[in-house]
Amino acid sequence: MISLTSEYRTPYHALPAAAKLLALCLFTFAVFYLDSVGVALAVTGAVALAYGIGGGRFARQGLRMMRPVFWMALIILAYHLAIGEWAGGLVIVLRLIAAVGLANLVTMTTRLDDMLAVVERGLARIGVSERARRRLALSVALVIRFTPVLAQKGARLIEAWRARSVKRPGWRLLLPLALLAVDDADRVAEALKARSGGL
Amino acid sequence: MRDLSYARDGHQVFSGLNLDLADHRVGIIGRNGSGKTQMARLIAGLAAPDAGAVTVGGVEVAKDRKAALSTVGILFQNPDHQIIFPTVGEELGFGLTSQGLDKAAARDKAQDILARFNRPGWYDRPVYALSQGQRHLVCLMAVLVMAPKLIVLDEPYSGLDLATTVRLGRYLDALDPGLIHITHDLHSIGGYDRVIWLDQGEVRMDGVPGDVLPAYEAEMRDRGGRDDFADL
Amino acid sequence: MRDLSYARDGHQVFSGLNLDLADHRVGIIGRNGSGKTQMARLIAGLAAPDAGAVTVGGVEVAKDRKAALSTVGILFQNPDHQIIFPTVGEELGFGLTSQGLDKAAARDKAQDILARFNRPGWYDRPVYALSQGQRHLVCLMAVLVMAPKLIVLDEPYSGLDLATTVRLGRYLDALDPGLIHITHDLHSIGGYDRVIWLDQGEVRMDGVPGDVLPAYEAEMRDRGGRDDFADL
Amino acid sequence: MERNLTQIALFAALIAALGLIPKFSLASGVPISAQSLGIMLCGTVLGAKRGTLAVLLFLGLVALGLPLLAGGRGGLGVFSGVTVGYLAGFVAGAFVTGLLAQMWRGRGGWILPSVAALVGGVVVMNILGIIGMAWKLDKTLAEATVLALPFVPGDLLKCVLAGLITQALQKARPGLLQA
Ligand SMILES: Nc1ncnc2c1ncn2[C@@H]1O[C@H](COP(=O)(O)OP(=O)(O)OP(=O)(O)O)[C@@H](O)[C@H]1O
Ligand SMILES: Nc1ncnc2c1ncn2[C@@H]1O[C@H](COP(=O)(O)OP(=O)(O)OP(=O)(O)O)[C@@H](O)[C@H]1O
Ligand SMILES: O=C(O)CCCC[C@@H]1SC[C@@H]2NC(=O)N[C@@H]21
Ligand SMILES: [Mg+2]
Ligand SMILES: [Mg+2]
Repeated sequence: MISLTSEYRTPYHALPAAAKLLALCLFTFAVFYLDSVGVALAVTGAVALAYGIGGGRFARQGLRMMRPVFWMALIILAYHLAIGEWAGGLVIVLRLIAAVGLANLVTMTTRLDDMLAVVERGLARIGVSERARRRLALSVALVIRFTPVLAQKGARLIEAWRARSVKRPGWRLLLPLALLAVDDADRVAEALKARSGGL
Repeated sequence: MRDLSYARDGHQVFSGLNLDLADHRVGIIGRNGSGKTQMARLIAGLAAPDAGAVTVGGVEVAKDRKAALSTVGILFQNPDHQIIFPTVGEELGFGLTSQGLDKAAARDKAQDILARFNRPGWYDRPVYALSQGQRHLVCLMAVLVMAPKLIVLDEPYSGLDLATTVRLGRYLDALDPGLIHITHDLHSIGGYDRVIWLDQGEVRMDGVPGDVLPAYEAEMRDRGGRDDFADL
Repeated sequence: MRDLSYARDGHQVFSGLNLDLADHRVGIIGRNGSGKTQMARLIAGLAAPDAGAVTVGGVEVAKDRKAALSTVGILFQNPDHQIIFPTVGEELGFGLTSQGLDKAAARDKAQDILARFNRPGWYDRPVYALSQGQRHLVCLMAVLVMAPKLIVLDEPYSGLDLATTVRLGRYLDALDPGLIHITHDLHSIGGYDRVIWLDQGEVRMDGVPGDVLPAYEAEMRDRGGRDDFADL
Repeated sequence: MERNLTQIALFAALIAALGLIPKFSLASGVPISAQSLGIMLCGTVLGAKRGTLAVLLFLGLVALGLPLLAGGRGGLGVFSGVTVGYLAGFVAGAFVTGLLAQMWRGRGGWILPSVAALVGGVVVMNILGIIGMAWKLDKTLAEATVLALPFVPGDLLKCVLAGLITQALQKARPGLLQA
């Protein structure tokens, strides 16, 4: 599931979204220029600490969201160990964990509409029409909702496959998944129409 | 509904249907594919008829979408097809801002309805963390908060447990707006003012539940008793 | 089922459940979220328990997947989540080839079952052109053709009309394999050998339908009568 | 209108979901990623305009800090990484694929959509990707081209898949693909 606003309240929820986004931008940018193990460790530690401040359950939720990144990190580390550049590998991995970690933290503590309000204000300033901005806001919300739903449907199809075969499901599940997805798009379009009075 | 004709993707669903649904609570029954969902879409103004017109409370719902919003609300079978936003508050606020309210007013009204349903803490709750029954309730609140004069329900109970069904039923019964309730669960519309049995896009029977439901059930059990699946 | 514990995504669904489902036709009821679907997944071997074991006809279904294929089949609630292939023939043949049959033999068996259900012309039919009820039937045939000893049904009737429900019910009742039938429709399991009422991952009641169903219904109506939606 | 909107959003989500398929990073730091299949499908199914909008929407969310790129990456940092050329290629690739697919709509079975995906989703995308790698890794264009070679077999397979899926979708939902 993509990171969504966490149900556990933290001090970060109250910070203004614009400030959080700006900080995240600067941080993500800066992180790419880290190149010593010591500094990278310190920065990653700081991100971990930031989760800790949010409380135990919040931190656990954050950890769960990071699981795929940890896997990736292991692979990269193994590769760099194999070619004998463990320090370089460690920096890359820590950079990754710190950057994704903070991105998740911002997402988990920022309501989507607050996040979008920032973007909307920016767009308004450069003269984008209100109608176009409303559509944009809606599409963003929809992507965030559709992604976990698609992932769930994919998981269901994998079960249907495993119920009748011992082989691994492969690309053949892509078409039924695409169909389920396209049909959902139609149904959600109706739901949207039912409550929007024209976009 | 006057002289209604409607085809979907080349499939003629209704031709020349006339129906006046003035009663407070109307049930609609019929076999799979008889046209119930397409009728719900027409009544809610989600599709425009090819010929004829659908008017609800004087509003031609397919044309005047803005007015239709305060006239008719629709509740789909599956909450996952209805819920658009990641949090409950956003979901409830969406219809209200479409009706022209500003953000603050929409927020207040959304909080109001949450309070009325004893769910004051739900405003910031992410939808994915709610159970199936809870999500049904969110959909219902999202429709009610827009205060429509008529609510169309397309199989709202399918997949819900008995206790939840009974409770939502009581809530719906106590509501002010008129109800049009599509269902395969005959018990749930036993106390309604009127029941319509649709068959292949036409009204097969139309009357009080006491007449229509037993006739429908008898025919279904008879068809169900045959061996051949021929009409599936 | 011995000493079953199972957690999904951090949510403890069962802990230390023991159940021996030797009867021919068993119904499973319970509220939304009580663990019925997770139990179905365990019985079909689609998930491995964290502790304990699930054995069906001597086969440990989560471990020995190859043997499990001929032992237990599962029918999901929504045919769209079950049907993988674009034509009926491919859908029916899929399970057979994974049981080790070659293509020609799989084709023959698929044609056989279509004939048994009076649907000889369906082999090359695209699935998308079938109605909801027809797709349910395809799912059922796809499970039956693999000749499992036990079939698990997870709310197979939801959204189907009464005639189709009655007819599928009669087919299922006449089948050889054992049935485990999860449902919210209490009527459909009234004639079963045994009914189990699950509540929050535990067996709340276990016995003949005549005892369990009325007790369940009474409690549900009682809960449904309360005002607060507190347990939703 | 609502349908355009939900389909654009849906395909953006599809690209994101394809990012869940485990990726494999090469030494250059550019992953072999299933997400480019999503880019191709945006073009072949949605066409140039809506397809490009879907990709822009996806990248916009990545920029907002959602970890939607393969391997759970995201944030503004990725736009200064080695793959920035490919990210630009996502947009251009979907656009070119969409133009061709619309031009050839309804003809040629799965072959023509595959060719559209080949031109947009492989040729255009890799040209931009190579330029990006040359820039970020401080290599010559020729050296960067060598780094992109390992992608070719996988990319060809994705073209074929994109064509087949497009054809099957067209058959199953005739109203879906507009000219
Ligand atoms: N998108 C579509 N394209 C073509 N035909 C359609 C479409 N949707 C529905 N139909 C057809 O329209 C007819 C009426 O369908 P409808 O969905 O209204 O049935 P229903 O009464 O709601 O059935 P159910 O009880 O299964 O929900 C059916 O014959 C169906 O095949
Ligand atoms: N993917 C999941 N991740 C975490 N928890 C889950 C997941 N799926 C189910 N659960 C939880 O497991 C419990 C049992 O769910 P299950 O789906 O078995 O209920 P059910 O009895 O089938 O309900 P229903 O009648 O609504 O189908 C619920 O509390 C549910 O919230
Ligand atoms: O994830 C990113 O940052 C962008 C990855 C781009 C990978 C490109 S897409 C075309 C080519 N084919 C692959 O399999 N990988 C590269
Ligand atoms: Mg319907
Ligand atoms: Mg279930």
